[in-house]
Amino acid sequence: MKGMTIIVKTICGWVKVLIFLFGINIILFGHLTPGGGFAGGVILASSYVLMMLAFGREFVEKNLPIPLASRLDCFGAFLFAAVAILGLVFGGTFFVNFLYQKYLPGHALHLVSAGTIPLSNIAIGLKVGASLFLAIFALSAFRKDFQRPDAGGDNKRPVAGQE
Amino acid sequence: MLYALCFLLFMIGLYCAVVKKNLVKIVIGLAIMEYAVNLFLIMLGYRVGGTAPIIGRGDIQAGAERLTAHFINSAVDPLPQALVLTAIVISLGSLALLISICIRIYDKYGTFDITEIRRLRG
Amino acid sequence: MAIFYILLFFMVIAAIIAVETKDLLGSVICVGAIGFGGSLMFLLLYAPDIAITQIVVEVLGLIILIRATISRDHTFITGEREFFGMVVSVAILLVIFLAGIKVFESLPPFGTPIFAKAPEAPSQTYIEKGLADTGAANVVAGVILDYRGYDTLGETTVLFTSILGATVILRTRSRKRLEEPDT
Amino acid sequence: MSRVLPAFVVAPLVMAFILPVFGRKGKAVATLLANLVTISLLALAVACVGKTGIYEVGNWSSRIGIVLVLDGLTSLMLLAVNTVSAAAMLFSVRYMEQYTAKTKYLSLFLLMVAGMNGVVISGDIFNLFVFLEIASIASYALVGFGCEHEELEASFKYMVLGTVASSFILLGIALVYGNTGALNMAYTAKAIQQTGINAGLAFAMSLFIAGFGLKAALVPFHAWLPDAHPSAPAPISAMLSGVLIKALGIYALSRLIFNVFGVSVPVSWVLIALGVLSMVVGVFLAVGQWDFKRLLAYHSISQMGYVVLGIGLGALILAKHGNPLWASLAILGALFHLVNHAVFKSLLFLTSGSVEMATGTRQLKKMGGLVERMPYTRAACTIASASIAGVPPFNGFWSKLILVIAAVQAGFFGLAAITVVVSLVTLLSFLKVQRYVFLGELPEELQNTRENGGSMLIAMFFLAALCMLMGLLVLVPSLRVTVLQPAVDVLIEGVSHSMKVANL
Repeated sequence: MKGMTIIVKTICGWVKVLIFLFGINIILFGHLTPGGGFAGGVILASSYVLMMLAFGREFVEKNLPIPLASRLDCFGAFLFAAVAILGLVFGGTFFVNFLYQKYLPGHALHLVSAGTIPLSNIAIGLKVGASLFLAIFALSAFRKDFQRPDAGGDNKRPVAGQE
Repeated sequence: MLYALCFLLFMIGLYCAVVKKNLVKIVIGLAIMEYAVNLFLIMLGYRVGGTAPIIGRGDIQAGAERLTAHFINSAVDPLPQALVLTAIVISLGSLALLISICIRIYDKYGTFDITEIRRLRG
Repeated sequence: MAIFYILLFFMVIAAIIAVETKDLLGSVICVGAIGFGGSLMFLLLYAPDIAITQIVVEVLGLIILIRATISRDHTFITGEREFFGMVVSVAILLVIFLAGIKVFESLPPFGTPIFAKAPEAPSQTYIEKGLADTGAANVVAGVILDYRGYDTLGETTVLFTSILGATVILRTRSRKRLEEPDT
Repeated sequence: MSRVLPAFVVAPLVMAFILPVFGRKGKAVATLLANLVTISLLALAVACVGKTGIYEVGNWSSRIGIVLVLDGLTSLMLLAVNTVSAAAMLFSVRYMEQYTAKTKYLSLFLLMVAGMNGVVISGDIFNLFVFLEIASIASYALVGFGCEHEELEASFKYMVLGTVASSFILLGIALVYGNTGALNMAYTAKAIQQTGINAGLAFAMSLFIAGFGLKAALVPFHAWLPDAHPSAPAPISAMLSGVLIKALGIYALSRLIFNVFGVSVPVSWVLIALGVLSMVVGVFLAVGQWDFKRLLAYHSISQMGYVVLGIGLGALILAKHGNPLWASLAILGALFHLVNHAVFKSLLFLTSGSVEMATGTRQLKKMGGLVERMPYTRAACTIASASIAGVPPFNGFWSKLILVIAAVQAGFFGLAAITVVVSLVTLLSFLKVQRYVFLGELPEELQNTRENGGSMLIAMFFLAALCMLMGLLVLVPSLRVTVLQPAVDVLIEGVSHSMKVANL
């Protein structure tokens, strides 16, 4: 897979940035407007998937941070659990919205409001973006072996992004 | 009637998952079932002439920190929407896992046809 | 109201084509049509959050599904099906369907949700107090991340689990001898 | 004590999020941490016995938020889940050295434990579904962990049927929500009490029976189990047969039937029919098997039949307003058999894994004479076989005896006779296992077989000791009153129990 033509590659290079920014926007304003961590995270992942489709797998393997994505996957999930546990530490109960109720009420309908909800959105966005990117990468990285179905199971190149 | 159509969609998915012999077709059937259930949940919360459960500037009474009666009496049910958001993500996750098992099976057997794959019998 | 019927008919027809066509790629594209019909429907049912999520998830889901079907050969299904088994299963499913249709008459009619009538339904509280309780203007965000945040922890975990599972299933070597070091 | 409830879910979850980062360099540390988590959860579960209470997540009242519930049934299930998971995790330390990607295995294992604990402690129908999905998806991936032909195929079959079951359950939840407007179990139960069972709720109930029946592999829905359970690595087979089908299938189903919908005569007859079918079909399919783990898997179906039969019998007596003493006895037998089965079936799967690892085969005909080579495994296997077949001093005998007494007292002599006959066939089948695996001639190829040491033996001894001692749970009155009787009472009290818990 060498990727597509130079026109597609150039346009994707620009569009990727726009999609990425849109994803961040969706995540940050998730508590005020439709959207949120999941939708935004999937959009973040799709900006990288676009790169993968346009430039081919080798480019992605070389230039994009695959091990970082698998770390981010774990880190995002951990961050969300940590927000919940912080509720236990500061608010006395698991999952309490301690920021909103005690420390930082913010103003309704402003970006800084709703306490831990934007934080959770960011954590979920990170986690979803990283993990879906990883999933699609793993699925397409398997492609080489996919073309010769009867090959044995032992002489294959390892899938990147794993240990 | 709308509910029945939605249930028809569910049954089409179930038919596809149970009867078809192709691995990808089975996965497609499962996906259709999940769409139908999600749609059904959202339809349960619909209100004729309603509004989305998202508070804008116009929905807060001027001066007082209270919501207008219009919003309270017309917002659709937010709970099924929260449930469906969860269900969509769950179905995306299981789709990814199913497809990776499919690809792996294709890699081993060279076919998606379930009748050629059957080594085990239940 | 008519628009809902049109969209649902469209989805049902797309589903029938997706199930019955012999071309796997065509069938995957029909699934995409169902998904986009569904997300339009979510939008009209005043669920913009779900519409956005559905549409982006749909795009990624289609990429995943197409990934499975493009294998240069074998996108067409060949071969006979067992006629008898099919008839029996269709008959069973038809019975379930006919039994199910009556069931929906017990629900409140479309457009009048249950929570408006049940005094103890949580949804009324979410709408009235959501902004004051959680500070989130998007009541759905308030529900998924505060009132029912524990569910969302579970949901994140499901995604984590399935992606971890997918990488485990797609790893290239699975067994080794005991003395051998890890690869 | 209900303050610690979230720990049952959060501790394994957080550890599962951290473990994949370790990679292969930190494998030993990761294994140690995972074992620490399962063992401390077991300690916590023991500490929770006899306590009750609720935990309101996020400080929201139970009407609008999610509650976690600790009652007799919950603490019994927590005890079963965490006992088996601690033993299986200990067993994995050495057994999983055969496979690659051990840290990912540990992470998936902990996710499965978290899912089951989450199902057991949840007091909210949709939350139960979410955690059921976590446990199921982790188990689909673990069944295919070996990535060989049979394993992938079994995993695919299991996952398709499991996803169909999940869709059924979700549709059932949607119908319940559409009829009652609530998701909390207590409020749902209250709303159902007020409206009565209408067509929608009856359909939801049948969807739940089909969905959870698929998860529990009761007989018309059992097609996936004999493939999936043998294909998984041995500790995972022990978890799947030992606790997963119970926590996800039988626990969830009986919680919904007894505490949310309320018992009714038709549902009880359906349960009894499912139970008898599973018992009989499972055991007769098992007799003809020559694959060690497959034989054990069919026996799981059969033994689950006992549990469902007992629960159905109790429900029938309650629904007909019969003598509550006999209903209580039937349910006591069922729940006790559930816990016993968790222990002896996971022990059997662990011994089969030990034998497979030492000999490299699962075919009974290729083995023989292992009594000299693997004396400890043999001892453990004999104890577990005696338990499952209902030989007197061991735990399986007592639970089967209680079930038979309950059936006779309630006037179902036919059911009592079937129970006894199935038990005899089980005994025959396990005599076959003893004869072909451990007695007889030692084949040439197996001359170099050696006993597996270390953690695997400790795990097997732990479960074998439990097999011998658990009869005391019914024989010693004080133990029975603190451990088993509260669980029985939860089901006997039915709908009023969930009202009482939520202070309605």
